[in-house]
Amino acid sequence: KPAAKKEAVTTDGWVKASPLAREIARQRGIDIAAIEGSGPGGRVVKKDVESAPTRAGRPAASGF
Amino acid sequence: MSEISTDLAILGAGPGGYVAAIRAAQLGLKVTIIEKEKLGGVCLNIGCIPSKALIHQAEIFRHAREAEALGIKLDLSGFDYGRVFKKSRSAADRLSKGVGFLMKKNEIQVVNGTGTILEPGLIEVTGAENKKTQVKAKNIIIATGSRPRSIPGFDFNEKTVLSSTGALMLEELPKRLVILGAGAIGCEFAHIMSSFGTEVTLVEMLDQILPAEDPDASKVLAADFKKRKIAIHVKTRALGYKETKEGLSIELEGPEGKKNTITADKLLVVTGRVPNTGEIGLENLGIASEKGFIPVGDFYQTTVPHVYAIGDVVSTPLLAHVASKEGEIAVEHIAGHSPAPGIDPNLIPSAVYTEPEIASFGLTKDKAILKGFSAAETSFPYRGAGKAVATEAAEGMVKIVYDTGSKEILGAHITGSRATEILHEVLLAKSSELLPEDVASMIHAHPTLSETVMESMKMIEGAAIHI
Amino acid sequence: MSEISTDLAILGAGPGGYVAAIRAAQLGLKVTIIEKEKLGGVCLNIGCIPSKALIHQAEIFRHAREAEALGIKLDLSGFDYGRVFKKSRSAADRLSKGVGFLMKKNEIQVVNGTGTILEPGLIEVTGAENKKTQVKAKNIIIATGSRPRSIPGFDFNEKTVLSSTGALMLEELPKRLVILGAGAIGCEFAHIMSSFGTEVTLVEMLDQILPAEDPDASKVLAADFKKRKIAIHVKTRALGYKETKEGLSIELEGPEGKKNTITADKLLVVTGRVPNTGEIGLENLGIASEKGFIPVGDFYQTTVPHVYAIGDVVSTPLLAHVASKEGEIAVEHIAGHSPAPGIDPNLIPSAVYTEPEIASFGLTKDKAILKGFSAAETSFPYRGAGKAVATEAAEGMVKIVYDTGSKEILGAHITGSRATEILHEVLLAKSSELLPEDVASMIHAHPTLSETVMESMKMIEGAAIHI
Ligand SMILES: Cc1cc2nc3c(=O)[nH]c(=O)nc-3n(C[C@H](O)[C@H](O)[C@H](O)COP(=O)(O)OP(=O)(O)OC[C@H]3O[C@@H](n4cnc5c(N)ncnc54)[C@H](O)[C@@H]3O)c2cc1C
Ligand SMILES: Cc1cc2nc3c(=O)[nH]c(=O)nc-3n(C[C@H](O)[C@H](O)[C@H](O)COP(=O)(O)OP(=O)(O)OC[C@H]3O[C@@H](n4cnc5c(N)ncnc54)[C@H](O)[C@@H]3O)c2cc1C
Repeated sequence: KPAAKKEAVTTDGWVKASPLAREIARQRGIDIAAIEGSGPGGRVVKKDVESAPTRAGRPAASGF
Repeated sequence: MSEISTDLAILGAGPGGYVAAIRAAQLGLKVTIIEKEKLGGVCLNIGCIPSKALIHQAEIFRHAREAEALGIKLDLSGFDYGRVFKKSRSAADRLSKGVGFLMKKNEIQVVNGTGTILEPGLIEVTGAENKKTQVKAKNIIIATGSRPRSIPGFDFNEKTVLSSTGALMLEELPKRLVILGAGAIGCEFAHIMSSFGTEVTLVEMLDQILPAEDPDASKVLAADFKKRKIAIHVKTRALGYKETKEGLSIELEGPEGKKNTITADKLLVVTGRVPNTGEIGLENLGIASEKGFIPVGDFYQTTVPHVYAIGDVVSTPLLAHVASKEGEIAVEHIAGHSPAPGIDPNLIPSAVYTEPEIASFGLTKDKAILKGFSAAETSFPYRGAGKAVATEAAEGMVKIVYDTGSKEILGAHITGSRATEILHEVLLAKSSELLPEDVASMIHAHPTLSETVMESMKMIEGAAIHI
Repeated sequence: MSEISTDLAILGAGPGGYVAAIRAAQLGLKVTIIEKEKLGGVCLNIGCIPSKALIHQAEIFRHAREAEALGIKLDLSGFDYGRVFKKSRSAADRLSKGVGFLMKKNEIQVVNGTGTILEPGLIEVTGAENKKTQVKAKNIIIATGSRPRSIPGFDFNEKTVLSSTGALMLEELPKRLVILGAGAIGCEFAHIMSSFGTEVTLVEMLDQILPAEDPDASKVLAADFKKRKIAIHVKTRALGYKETKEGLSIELEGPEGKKNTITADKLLVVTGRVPNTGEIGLENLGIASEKGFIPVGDFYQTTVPHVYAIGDVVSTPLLAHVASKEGEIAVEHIAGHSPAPGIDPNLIPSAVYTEPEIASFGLTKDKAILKGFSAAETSFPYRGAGKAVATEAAEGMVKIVYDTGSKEILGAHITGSRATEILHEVLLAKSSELLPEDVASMIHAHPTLSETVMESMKMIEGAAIHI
């Protein structure tokens, strides 16, 4: 899983994120380390990823 | 006329109101709670608790009958439903007293009487012997709950035509009972009464019993009910009834207008509930209810500042745990904390305490597809778990609805023994945004029914073992 | 002499071996499994499953007795323990057949007989009528399990001095039973036998029954056992026994050398188990066992390439769910996947199916402090949950051990009704590194026993309601 590896390298230490948020970020090519978390204890959750800008600079589509 | 000044006055001491009161006391507010009947509200006194106490006794009774297979002979002639009734009352009373104890411990002032809001910040309470108390409150939470809804032509007389309250207060078993409405409450009463030997007929307007639940869950319960000789009429409504010498003669209209008459001793009508919002002074606040419910915002604020409404008076699911959660959110908002707004409806568990139990949250597969998810579901049968076979509880299944792209868990529908408990592991996975593999890879104790949860998640990963 | 060539040969078809076989078939390996007795191993045939079937019947029996409070009269004279026994055998047989079905479905070849490893990659199986089969395998998993350990002076004769197997095979109840060893198995037999009316004495060398469990959990169970007239002797060992006219005369030595003689009809010795590693050809591989256990690496590899060992032959906890998990890890390693290495011992649940049930994982507070955590614990009583009161199951508590700094969950110890199921929600929180607030803020269905889990987590947050 290259995205997970990259994230471990690009951030110093552990990014707090829910597994679902990680998976969605991986699928959409979003760097989860760059997202501010709104979940318990500052954890990145799904809705944070969905409102984050994608690589192209647009917010990711929310919903499906 | 006595006067009280307080930070927060709560109208109604059900699971909405009394939980809100305790949470508010924890956060340092001075709290007054007003209750016209018993502490604990519908839930503790004439709802969740006595019904579950009856169900527990029904299970004991059923187990006693199962013991006949071991060579034990039963003499049922002395069976006294009155004792079952008494046990249910003593559970309710014990818990209602417990709420009283919690009120004392948290230094919450209890005012007995009927409250009416006169203006924002002011409630008048009329107690015994018409004693009046004025409660001045910086904040008010309305938590007056709901009452049984009667349907035209079937007014409750609580002798032959019963509400849930009348059914809970029966001290003798009817020989024949017709139940109108096969929601959670109707099905639970069918389970209770038929366990003790009453002939039960269950009538439902919609096309399945437990219309809110997954069709497969409904089917399993219906099959079990039929085995137990509970008659089920779906797509059927009751037109009216007559009292005759043989009992109540109830006229039903089934699919394609087919008519049918059933004779019974009592009729239980559990087709819905009405919020208690008519006589509490909403008009003095200028709040207009919508179909009886009080409109609220994300933190259960009404349109009037410092007035909140929670629980059955609000148009969220009429469940005790929803009322309690709403109470906590409202109070935290009042206390200036920043609670998460509202409740995600997909995170509200629903539980039906029949045998098999049925527990669920979130979306069914069909609803998920309608919402645009690329949804799929897995179904793992209880018989795949050693514990289910060893405890003669092999009927049932765990269904998980998920998105095939992200693997997000969208819903769970568990039918079977202890379903109402084992659901919580799945709900935690959902509420904390875990993925199926997080549950699938966790070691589950053997032999437990929770293994069915693990296996259903492994199915999503293509790695289920016992199927 | 027939010959078989296969990718993977598994020696022993217990929950370690047969689960490994299915997982391997899923991953595309050609699998052969060798079993000298019944598919399912100890667990399905003479362990977890028949014992839980007996426990279920004991519960039915106890419920029948509780039904006397409802006016039902019981005639126990026809009670036939033989029927209880038969039900336990039919559950075991049904599940063992189920494993056979799963083997077929997954195209796993089953060879009946006793296997001996001749050299790496080669197993000789001796079947009925001394029929030999040679199995050539690219990989071997040893999963030969364990058997009851006897203690000096108490050799099993399975007539008066019983192993767990002998106790499970009883077709009649003893009047008086002494049990040596109050671990999970000993306590479960005490629960079963005393439920049906046997006079039980439980003898334990260490200072509490269930020595591996939290002291408070042990205390609650001990109190319940005493109420039920089960005699408990802790810090006591059995010195020897004599067969007399009155039965077995068993000499015990208690604290400070105090001697005591007890007379019983049967003696059950459940003080431990020995791995089956003596006669399987380990010497042909050059593997030296340690105290009977096979040393393994992170993926359950032995020192010999392509030979793995899992389950009770390895010195991890002797539990079925551990055996299965180890099987999955070993197989995924063989198939070239990269499973997470080993099993975190703090994520292994333990379950005791007594009444109350006891379920736990991870550290007790004392052990956590010894490990250097700044550990604290909360204890929420079952009587704080409406469901516990309504179902006459108010004894028990949920204890959560956590680190006061990070709030990491370090362990959970649940004592009470359905504890073995509701533990899994907490275990999921632990295994997915969730925090107490994640569980505390989740809505739990009312009324359930799982609410005690929520409340215990709210206690950590200073927000518990019903206490
Ligand atoms: C038979 C039955 C079984 C049920 N089983 C379950 C179940 O298993 N699980 C579940 O989640 N839900 C169950 N419910 C629903 C549950 O009881 C309600 O959702 C819950 O009680 C709502 O809580 P509440 O605090 O909003 O209101 P209530 O519990 O209705 O409490 C409102 C309180 O306000 C008081 N009150 C009203 N007006 C005034 C006034 N003007 N002045 C002073 N006091 C006033 C009332 O006397 C009452 O005590 C069941 C309901 C029934 C009828
Ligand atoms: C009374 C009792 C109750 C228990 N209850 C529980 C419980 O509730 N939960 C729990 O987790 N654990 C429980 N256990 C423990 C559990 O049964 C074991 O941990 C589990 O069975 C170990 O699995 P295994 O696959 O390693 O070995 P086993 O189940 O012991 O299976 C090994 C198999 O290998 C076969 N075999 C051995 N040697 C050879 C050979 N040379 N050739 C061919 N076949 C061979 C044996 O016949 C056997 O079938 C209980 C045990 C007992 C005795």
